Amino acid sequence: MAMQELPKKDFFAPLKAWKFLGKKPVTIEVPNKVKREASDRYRGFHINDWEKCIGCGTCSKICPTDAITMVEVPGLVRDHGKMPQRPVIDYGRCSFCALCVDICTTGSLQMTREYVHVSEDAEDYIYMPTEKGLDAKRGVYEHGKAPLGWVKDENSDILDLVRVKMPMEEPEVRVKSFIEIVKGYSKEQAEQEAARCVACGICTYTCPEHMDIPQYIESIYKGDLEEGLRWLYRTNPLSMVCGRVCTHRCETACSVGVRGEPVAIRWLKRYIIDNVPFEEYDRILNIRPEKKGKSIGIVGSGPAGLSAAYFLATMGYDVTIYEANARPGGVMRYGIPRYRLPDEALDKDIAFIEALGVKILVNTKVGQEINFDEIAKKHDAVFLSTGFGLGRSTRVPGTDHPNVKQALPMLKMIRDYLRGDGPKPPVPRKLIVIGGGNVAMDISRSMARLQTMEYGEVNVHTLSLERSFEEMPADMDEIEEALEEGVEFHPGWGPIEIVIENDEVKGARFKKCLRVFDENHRFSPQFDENNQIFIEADMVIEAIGQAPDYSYLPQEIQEKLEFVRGRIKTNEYNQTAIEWLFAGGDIVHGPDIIHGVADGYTAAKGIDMYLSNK
Amino acid sequence: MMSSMNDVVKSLEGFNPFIEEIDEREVKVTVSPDRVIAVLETLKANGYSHLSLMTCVDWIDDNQLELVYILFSWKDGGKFIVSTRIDRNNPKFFTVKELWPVARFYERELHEFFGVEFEGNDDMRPLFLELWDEKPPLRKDFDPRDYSRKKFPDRKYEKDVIKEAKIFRGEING
Amino acid sequence: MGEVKLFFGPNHPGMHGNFSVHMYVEGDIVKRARPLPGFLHRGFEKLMERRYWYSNIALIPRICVPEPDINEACYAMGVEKIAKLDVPERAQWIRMIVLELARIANHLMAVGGVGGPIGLYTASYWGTADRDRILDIFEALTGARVYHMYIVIGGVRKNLTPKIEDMIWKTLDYIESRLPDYENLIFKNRILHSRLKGRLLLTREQALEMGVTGVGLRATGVEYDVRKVDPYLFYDKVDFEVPTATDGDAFSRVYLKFKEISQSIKIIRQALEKMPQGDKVNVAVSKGSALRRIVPKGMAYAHIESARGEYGFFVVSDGKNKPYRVAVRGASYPQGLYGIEKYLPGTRIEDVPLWLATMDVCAPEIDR
Amino acid sequence: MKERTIWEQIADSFRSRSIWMLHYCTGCGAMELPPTMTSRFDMERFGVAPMATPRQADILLITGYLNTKTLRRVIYTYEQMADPKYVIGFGSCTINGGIYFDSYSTINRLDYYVPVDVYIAGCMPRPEAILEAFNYLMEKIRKGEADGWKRYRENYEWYKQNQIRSLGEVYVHDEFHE
Repeated sequence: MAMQELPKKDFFAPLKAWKFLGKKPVTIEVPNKVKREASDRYRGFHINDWEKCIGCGTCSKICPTDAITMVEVPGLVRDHGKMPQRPVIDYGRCSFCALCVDICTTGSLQMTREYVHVSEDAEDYIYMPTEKGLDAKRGVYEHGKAPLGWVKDENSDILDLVRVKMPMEEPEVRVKSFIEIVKGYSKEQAEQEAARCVACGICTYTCPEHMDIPQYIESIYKGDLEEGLRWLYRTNPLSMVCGRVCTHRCETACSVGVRGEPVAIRWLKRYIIDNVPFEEYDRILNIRPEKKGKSIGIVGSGPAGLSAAYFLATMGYDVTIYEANARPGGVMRYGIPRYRLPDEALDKDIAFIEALGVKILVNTKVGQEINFDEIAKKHDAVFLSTGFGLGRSTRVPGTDHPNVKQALPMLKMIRDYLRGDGPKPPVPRKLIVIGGGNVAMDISRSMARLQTMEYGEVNVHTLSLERSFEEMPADMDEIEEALEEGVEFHPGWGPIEIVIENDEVKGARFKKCLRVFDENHRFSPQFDENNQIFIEADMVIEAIGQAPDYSYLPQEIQEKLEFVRGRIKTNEYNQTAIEWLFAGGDIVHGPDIIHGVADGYTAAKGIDMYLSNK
Repeated sequence: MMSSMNDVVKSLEGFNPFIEEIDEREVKVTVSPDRVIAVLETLKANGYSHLSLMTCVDWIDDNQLELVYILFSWKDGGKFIVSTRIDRNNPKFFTVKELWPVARFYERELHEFFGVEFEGNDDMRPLFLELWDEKPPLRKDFDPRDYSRKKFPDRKYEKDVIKEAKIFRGEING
Repeated sequence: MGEVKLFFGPNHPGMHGNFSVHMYVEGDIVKRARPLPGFLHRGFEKLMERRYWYSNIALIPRICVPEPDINEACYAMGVEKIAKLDVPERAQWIRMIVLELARIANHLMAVGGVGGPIGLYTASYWGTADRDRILDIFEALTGARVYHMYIVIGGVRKNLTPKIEDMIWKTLDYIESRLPDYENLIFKNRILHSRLKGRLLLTREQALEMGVTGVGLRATGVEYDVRKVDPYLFYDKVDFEVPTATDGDAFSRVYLKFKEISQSIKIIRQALEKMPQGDKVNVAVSKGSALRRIVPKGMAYAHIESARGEYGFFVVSDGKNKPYRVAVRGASYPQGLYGIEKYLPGTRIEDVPLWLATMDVCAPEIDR
Repeated sequence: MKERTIWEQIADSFRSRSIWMLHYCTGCGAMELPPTMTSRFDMERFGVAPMATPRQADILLITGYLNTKTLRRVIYTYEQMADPKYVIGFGSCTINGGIYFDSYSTINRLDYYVPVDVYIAGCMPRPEAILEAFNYLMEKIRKGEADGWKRYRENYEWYKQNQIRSLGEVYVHDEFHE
């Protein structure tokens, strides 16, 4: 390149500048109030939609400047999936990077195009963003009119909204047997899924048992499963079971789930349990309680009973569980199908509880093998967790036929058969299941498996009053998996009668259901009598709900207890009206395992308090 | 690895290096401390004459400091990351200021931030910090937040932000 | 006449940034000079170890204030190299556009900046005003005028919309139309010639020995540009020249910067044409939210040609969600420290700010 | 606050119309000063112009973070400036440490060491915000409320003690120190 040489001295050269003299000057006066509008994406001051904000605090975690603190606002309620905290931003720290906006789980935090804020008082620089923006004070724009600047889009989003896919058996394979469907995460998958968690802790509040969910997920993320196990056993001795079949209310509250798929909390819990060898439990958890010399009797070895037994044992009580069936576990052993919860999983959890010194007396039905009074005499306190063992019937004509069955006994029969304890259950070629809950799904899918094993094809019709899958109380995954396995659903039909010819079930007739609940959300179905269908079947199974059985309780105790719609009324520590008698599980709260575990936990605390004060 | 870099790597074989390929034009060479100068000289003679960066990594768990020299060749665009590990408790190394005069300043910087002594470089005055009164700040066991708290107080806000926010939202009158 | 001790800077109008040179002078001649950096030392390398891989994007642009994008790009490229991440092609082109726009902005500022110490204020006014047009593009594209925080690990934060593309085309046309005016009013100006021509000479050997890169090196006649020698992004897919000069003096360094502006315009235009359309402009380095994204174990050095020369990030990961170590090679480290000590003695006092201006000594990137 | 005499009011009114800022780029916020000074935003229309020496300057701009090394020079500079003098703090860093809140070399709050008359929010503040701050400061000077320099004089012991706490000693280093 030729270097620029100094031009020859030219008298007129400086006059070149004069050409700008003719140009029109561009001078814009600085407006007084609203400054020049910033660009569409400008990262100005924050606004926060308080209605949308759930107080998860993810913004404060990502903040590279530690500018955001979460402050509890009196008057905001702590609710399912919501915390009463709202972010406070320190403009003495903020670097306007908008990472808080990009990671906001709900999208409530956004930035405006506002950028002028001048004051002599440093106190003016701390600010809790609301819908109005910082200008609400200066009154520059009309209230709430500060135009939006930087908002999140799918490129700038730094939250991970997509779940790590759980490896599952293919429908064609799994329907042929009762092998477990969910294979469980590998180490890599679990760590990836754990990385999606933002550790907000909203789930902890929602979990009936208040498990330390963010903590054990973080343990997985760090690869320290022993620590994770300790977190699990702090609140839940049935982690193996819960890791498989919990109703995971936590996942419905998960803040990542507001815009995307929630973190797979249940599968992560299962991952810890699956990957810590059972032999190590004793060393890791290291439970060495001091014996208190008092004994507790527990009736029923379901989730609530086992949980109470575990916590009482860790406190140093002698615990005896009375179980009517041949094996402990209650609904976990006899209700939930084997493809969801294999026996081995349950055995592990129970074995650990037994290892703490809990005695489980099986085949001991209270009221038959042993009297309730005897138990009451033997122990310092008694905990009832007998669950809902009786099935409810639709009571339409024909339900008294032997081939019209209840779901729970059928499930029990199937499980007994599968582990070789009992005879083979009758397998119909065509089956109708009435009900739309999880039990209906369980029995439909169990029977579908038996049908495939027996006849090579599935013919199960599941009818429910609820008119859509969303309305049905069953979990969506359950419904989807059942569909994949060939179960036919007919939502929105109510039974009229079971058609019986020659003393044999031929099928059932149904009428269209118009609504299930009335305006007050009370159960009050309405039907269109003219719109009817008939479905052929050799067998009908009713799965519309369960009921408790209190026949084992002596009359005088039953009289003293208070019942609310079939459930025993207790105080906050699960203590009944009789001070030495505690109750929990389905007979108090329902409707799932985690509530049972929670009841066991609170009852154990209650019993401890009662006995310490006595 | 590019063929031209491959040739250079072959010429280093005598130094018993551990070679890692980071990408096509970037190779990490790990050698023992006593061979570093020779390796650097060989690389410089082979065209890798531009010292891009000289730095240090504190591997506190191994109780070692890793010295890193990044050499770049203007001829083929290849980069050599020459690395060696020295004892963290007694970090001593040799200067390379004869090879690259600018290294004097890098060495001063590393002395200041990691506490590494470079034999042969007598100019070890602090470069960036003034009146530093703590352990070398870039070592892993130094916590800058603690230091900052101790020496530079934060502001403690006293304003009732909740009240202000509620006034903004129109929930209460201010 | 005896020697006089003279502190030049940090508080001095001729000083570029917060930097200081302590010297002994005899008359007007500098006898000994020592740089005194550290006025802008913030401990970036330490602070980066304390923040997540992603939230570091708020920190890194601040290492070099006049041209922040190179930091973001370097850091992102270093991490991507360790993680072996495939960045969407469109994002790479957008990065190139951003980097070249930043180069134009920086060179305009530098051409203007040289006007300060020599008293040619037209250059300062013009350079700064035209640079603002580029800042307007940045504001529309990235959401901020100076600290863009736009190039992230795995791509860029937001897509380039047709509206902004249009804005870039128009601004480039405008700046191109201004270049002849710059040539006439600044580079044919007698003040500039008499103050810069033949001053602060540097031979090729001296430049290479010192480790100077960028225009300081290219003014001595070699075509050493990282974009050509070690192409990153898609610089091997665009057609551009690297202007060089043989004089090695202050004037040619400034003039080369000015020449590079038109090359950058050329690159951006090609990039805008060659860029594929698409919506996806970034990928995550690993699964998970930004709080817990991890980078596999490893180390890598990524360098790019900044407006001032070779700028590099050495990134070390220990497989966690925060960097283990990040070291920065400031482009002006050699000329700002060693160069001052070695080559300023013998020059005149008024040449000291010229060394800082024409060799692009950028205090924040030396101090970090 | 003391009642100002009529002369003081007139003097303040004049002062507010020609404030000269010290040309010292202490931090990164200085990057937005050239646009503010030059033709696009043109601060001279408000009577604000750069000045090379502390003795003749009215306002000191602390453009962002200050590390300890700079703070020593800033204190020197501030004390060299003639009364009345004013300080403007740019951006987050001067208020509560900004992004460098955990840095081992930068201070966290400026008003602990020198009194501050106006803060500007932003990181970094745009030229429009800087102009707004100048206008705000002018208004304050006119009303006689910009009294940072008086506070510095009155609470000198407190400021000194804070300076010593963070800096060890206020001392300027000579690279040759022979």
